Amino acid sequence: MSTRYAVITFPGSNGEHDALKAVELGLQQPVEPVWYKETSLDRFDALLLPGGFSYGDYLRPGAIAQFAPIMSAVEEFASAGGPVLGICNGFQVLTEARLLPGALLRNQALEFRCRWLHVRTENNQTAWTSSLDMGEILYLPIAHGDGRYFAEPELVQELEDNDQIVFRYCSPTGETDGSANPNGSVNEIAGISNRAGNVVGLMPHPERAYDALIGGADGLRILSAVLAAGASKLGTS
Amino acid sequence: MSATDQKTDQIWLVEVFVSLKPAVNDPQGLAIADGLHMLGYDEVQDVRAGKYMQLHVAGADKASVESRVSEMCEKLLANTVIESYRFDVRQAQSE
Amino acid sequence: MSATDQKTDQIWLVEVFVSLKPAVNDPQGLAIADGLHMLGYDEVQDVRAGKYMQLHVAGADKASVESRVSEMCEKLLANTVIESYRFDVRQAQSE
Amino acid sequence: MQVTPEVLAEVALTRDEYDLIVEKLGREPSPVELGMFGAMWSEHCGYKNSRPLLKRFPTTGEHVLQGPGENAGAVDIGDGLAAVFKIESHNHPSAVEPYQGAATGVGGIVRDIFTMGARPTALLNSLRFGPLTEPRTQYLFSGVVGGIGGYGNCLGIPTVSGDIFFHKSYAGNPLVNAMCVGIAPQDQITTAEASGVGNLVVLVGADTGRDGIQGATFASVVNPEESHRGVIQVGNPFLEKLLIEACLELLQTPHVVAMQDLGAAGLTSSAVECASRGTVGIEIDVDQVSRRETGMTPYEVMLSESQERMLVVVRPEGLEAVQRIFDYYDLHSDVIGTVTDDGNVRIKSGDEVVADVPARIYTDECPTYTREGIEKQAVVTLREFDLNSVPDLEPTQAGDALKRLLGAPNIGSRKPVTQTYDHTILSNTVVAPIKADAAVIRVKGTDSGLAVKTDCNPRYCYLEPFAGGAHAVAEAARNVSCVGAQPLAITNCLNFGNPEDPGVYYQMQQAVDGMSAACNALGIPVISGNVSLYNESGDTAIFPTPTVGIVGRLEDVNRYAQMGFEGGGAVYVLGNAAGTLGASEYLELLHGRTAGAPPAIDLEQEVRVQTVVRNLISSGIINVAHDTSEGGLGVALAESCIVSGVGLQADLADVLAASGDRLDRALFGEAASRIFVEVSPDKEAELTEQLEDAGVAFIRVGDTGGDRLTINGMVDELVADLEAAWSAALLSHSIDPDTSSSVPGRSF
Ligand SMILES: Nc1ncnc2c1ncn2[C@@H]1O[C@H](COP(=O)(O)OP(=O)(O)O)[C@@H](O)[C@H]1O
Ligand SMILES: [Mg+2]
Repeated sequence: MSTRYAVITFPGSNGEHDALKAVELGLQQPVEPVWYKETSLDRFDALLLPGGFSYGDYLRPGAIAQFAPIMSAVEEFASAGGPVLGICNGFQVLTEARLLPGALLRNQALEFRCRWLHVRTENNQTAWTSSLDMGEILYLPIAHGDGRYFAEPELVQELEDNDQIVFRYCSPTGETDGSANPNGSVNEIAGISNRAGNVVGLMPHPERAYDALIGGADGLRILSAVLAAGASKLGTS
Repeated sequence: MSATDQKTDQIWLVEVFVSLKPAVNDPQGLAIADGLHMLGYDEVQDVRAGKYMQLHVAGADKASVESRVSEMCEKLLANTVIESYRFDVRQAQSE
Repeated sequence: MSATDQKTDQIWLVEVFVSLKPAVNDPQGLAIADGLHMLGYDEVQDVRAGKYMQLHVAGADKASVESRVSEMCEKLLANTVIESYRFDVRQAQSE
Repeated sequence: MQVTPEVLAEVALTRDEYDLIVEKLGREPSPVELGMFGAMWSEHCGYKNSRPLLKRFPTTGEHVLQGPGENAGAVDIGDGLAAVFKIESHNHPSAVEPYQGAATGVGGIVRDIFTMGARPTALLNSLRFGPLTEPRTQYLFSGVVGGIGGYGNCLGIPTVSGDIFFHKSYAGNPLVNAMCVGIAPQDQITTAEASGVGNLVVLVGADTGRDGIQGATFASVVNPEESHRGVIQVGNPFLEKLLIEACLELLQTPHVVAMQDLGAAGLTSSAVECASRGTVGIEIDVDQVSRRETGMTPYEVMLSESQERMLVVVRPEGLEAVQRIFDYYDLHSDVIGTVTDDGNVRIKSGDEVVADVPARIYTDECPTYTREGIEKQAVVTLREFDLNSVPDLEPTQAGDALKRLLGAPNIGSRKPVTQTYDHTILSNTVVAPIKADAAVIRVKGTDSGLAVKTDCNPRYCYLEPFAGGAHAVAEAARNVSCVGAQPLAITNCLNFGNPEDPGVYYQMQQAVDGMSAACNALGIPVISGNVSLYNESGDTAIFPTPTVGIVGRLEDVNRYAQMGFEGGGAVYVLGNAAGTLGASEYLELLHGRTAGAPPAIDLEQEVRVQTVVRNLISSGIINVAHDTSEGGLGVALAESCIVSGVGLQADLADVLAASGDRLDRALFGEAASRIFVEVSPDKEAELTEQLEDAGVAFIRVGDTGGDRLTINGMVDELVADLEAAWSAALLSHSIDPDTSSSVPGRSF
């Protein structure tokens, strides 16, 4: 049984190419781009919202994309328990759409940052982390200007209490003392999930880490989780 | 039905001001303050950076425009998780 | 000598509004207008996007603050090659 | 009618040129025609002063699929694919508004690539600024770097390589040269030759505004800041991303005859060039052009340089299908004209004809000027400077001198810049910025890879332009050879001052000849390029800067080399052991002198050294290679320690002997044809055998490992301390934080 992935593409998305290739070449699974004007996602088992600059990131990253026609179907898919992964701009779209809590702000250094770094797995019970070990360290690239995760202190506490923090930036050996934080995110947060664990957003790019030749293949550990779970929409179909 | 369909519509100039909520750290405001201090403007105590938008909007009267604009702000122009907004509506000058 | 050294200084709230000059292309404004149209706000005719800054500035009187702020705008706060600015100065509320 | 000097100044044409127009037309030109002539006969579009020189470049070779003359050149990279590339300047706009100037420079070069039917795959940039200690330079530098990243990151094209150089000659006139490399199936390469009478001319993308009017004209006169009257162009990378996708999809259909981007001189040059290349006519109705502003005249519409626009020539029966594709991407398209059979570019506003001139008069009949170049005596004097009059370095000063050089803006780490560029997107980047002399990207779906780099040492070009031109080509090639790639072809951007100055014209002639000599010797043709003249401010011209952009090919992308030492190996210096202090960074930085002759370059030796290094890499004997450029051997060895955090115990006694026992020369003298490699002990014998067979001289200079760099007991430094100096080079001068967030494209 194969898992059918959709790559939701907005005007200005630019990570769709990598997401498609990572699934096709890295996972050998069927995958299709879905243009923002479409309205149905019935034929898919898992959704990827790729990185990029939807609508130019004008106003706020993800702000305009949250109202694209396809987003009603994304919301439906998510509320039915289907696995949804928002990467970078996709993460920003999910927070703007309130499918994930909090917001992503301008990097503390006010500059774009592109580099490879390490993140530590904080919750391996979500749809996208179920094949990881707790505490497992992944090596992934980041490339963003607005990746500073922010939430009010009470909300951060709630996320901590509910195990909704999925990844934290860490040193190569797993320390989260702040020195590895590339953007000023609160509590070193690199990725979070919703309460149910089927919607995950993260700033690093697993879809650009699917081959040792280009720096590493750890991204496949995330993208493939829905396969290992025997995935199809958890709870539906 | 959108307001533009109405015969009696006038054009309004709407100015929207969006700023980060006080609890949100504003590195950009800090950088601007630093820049001003570097230029010798030591009297600047703090700076907060925000957004300013000018919209031309058709509408029958000020009250109805205000209510539409406030929706626009809630839905799109500001992210109320991190930002607050206010706006002014006045008749646009005919050119 | 900067204005802060003076005993009689008061604190002023300065609001600076920076917008792109009229003929300058404003992709951000175009995208916001498209977003509003996508949400059904067809009455929006156009949007121009700019910057909004709030400064707290110490100064003896309004006129001197105004003249300093206008320098700050020319030097740093606005890029006068493509942007124009205006500002308001008023006494800050004591908190 | 007697045309006034003011009117001529407005279009930057001379009285003689005006008279020539009248003679060719047999009448006075209309105002719109005159504006179009001003643009087309500008240096920027017409290459008045450079065309005769460009003919000297070798432009053919076994890999060349498309040489100069189209929007970009193309070379065969195997597997039925082509690499399509070009470099272009955006110097003058960047001097006026650095962020937008650089951003729109990237936008323009990317359009040149996808216009050819290639998917843009990598970006490079070559930048020149004044001293970083000046606030104006800091502003320009941070703006330009911000604009390049802002635009390229948004497009989703990785920026993987480039070069940066600071010198006071650029203080008033920075250089911003952007290069794009695309990949296309060879059978999909499209040209910009209009054909087929009755075919439709479609304008797509952004609405036309009053921005950048006469930009091409004013890029071709001195003092851009004063003469730049048009509204500054603000780029919209978001729109360009949609254009890329739509245009590449369009080329999968049979409906497109030609495609041409709108760059300098906007609609004027794109229509004229399309018609002229296809020897057909084009008729355009400016009233059909969607505008951003009201009240625009036909003149303004024809000369606007609004960004993110494309001209597509479409068969009428395909129009609907074509417009469906544009609609899908939310792109606006207007049918603005047709292809005609009379060879004229006819511009109408409704029924009124406002311009009607044979296309070839704008293009082929643009006058060219061959001037006399005379070298300035002052430069001769500087070149003949007696290097022995400089006191040698004391051994105790060697470590400090090394750290000063490592911390110099021309040498230190580029990471503060490259980390703001997305270099991982598209998942092709095998060797990232800073890791090696050139970047390596894989070609998906094949085993091969491409290596890319830009280069030019302006100090060499200033002191001896022929040698400088040759060095620019040789060094670019050396850089791609150091990662193991075979150089295929170059593109170039000739940045010079005012060609009417005999000293400047001399530089142009000599640089082009030097480049050509190196191209011929190394077997690397020129397939595209761009010329930017009048780069002056006040009375001073920039240092001559013939920037070279190169593309090389790795047959097996898994076999590449980087520059960081791996440890546990031996280091060999190949080629020239000794360098010269002439024209060196050391002489300028530590002695304040731009003087002496640049290193001699023996092109045959250059070929041997590069060839053997490539062979050593492809045969798996070495994984580490690095050439020695600014700062000489001392700096280059330190760099190889720094990038991987591995030490080296070096013995440079032989190098010192070859350097006339001058320590400064041995450590920091610069040389061509010099590459060092690291080899594991079990492969040393193979290495030396191959080097002997190839007739390449070599010296074993040390062993890698530990955490210190030591050189004959004179230098003894922790690699971490060297790294600290190197990393601070661009930072200590504080890159201005981005304070204008809402400038479009600023938020990432
Ligand atoms: N220095 C150069 N070397 C080789 N070819 C050049 C050089 N400068 C310009 N060309 C070629 O001349 C043609 C016209 O260049 P240009 O006007 O810059 O192109 P575009 O109109 O696409 O901007 C191109 O094919 C370009 O490659
Ligand atoms: Mg072109």
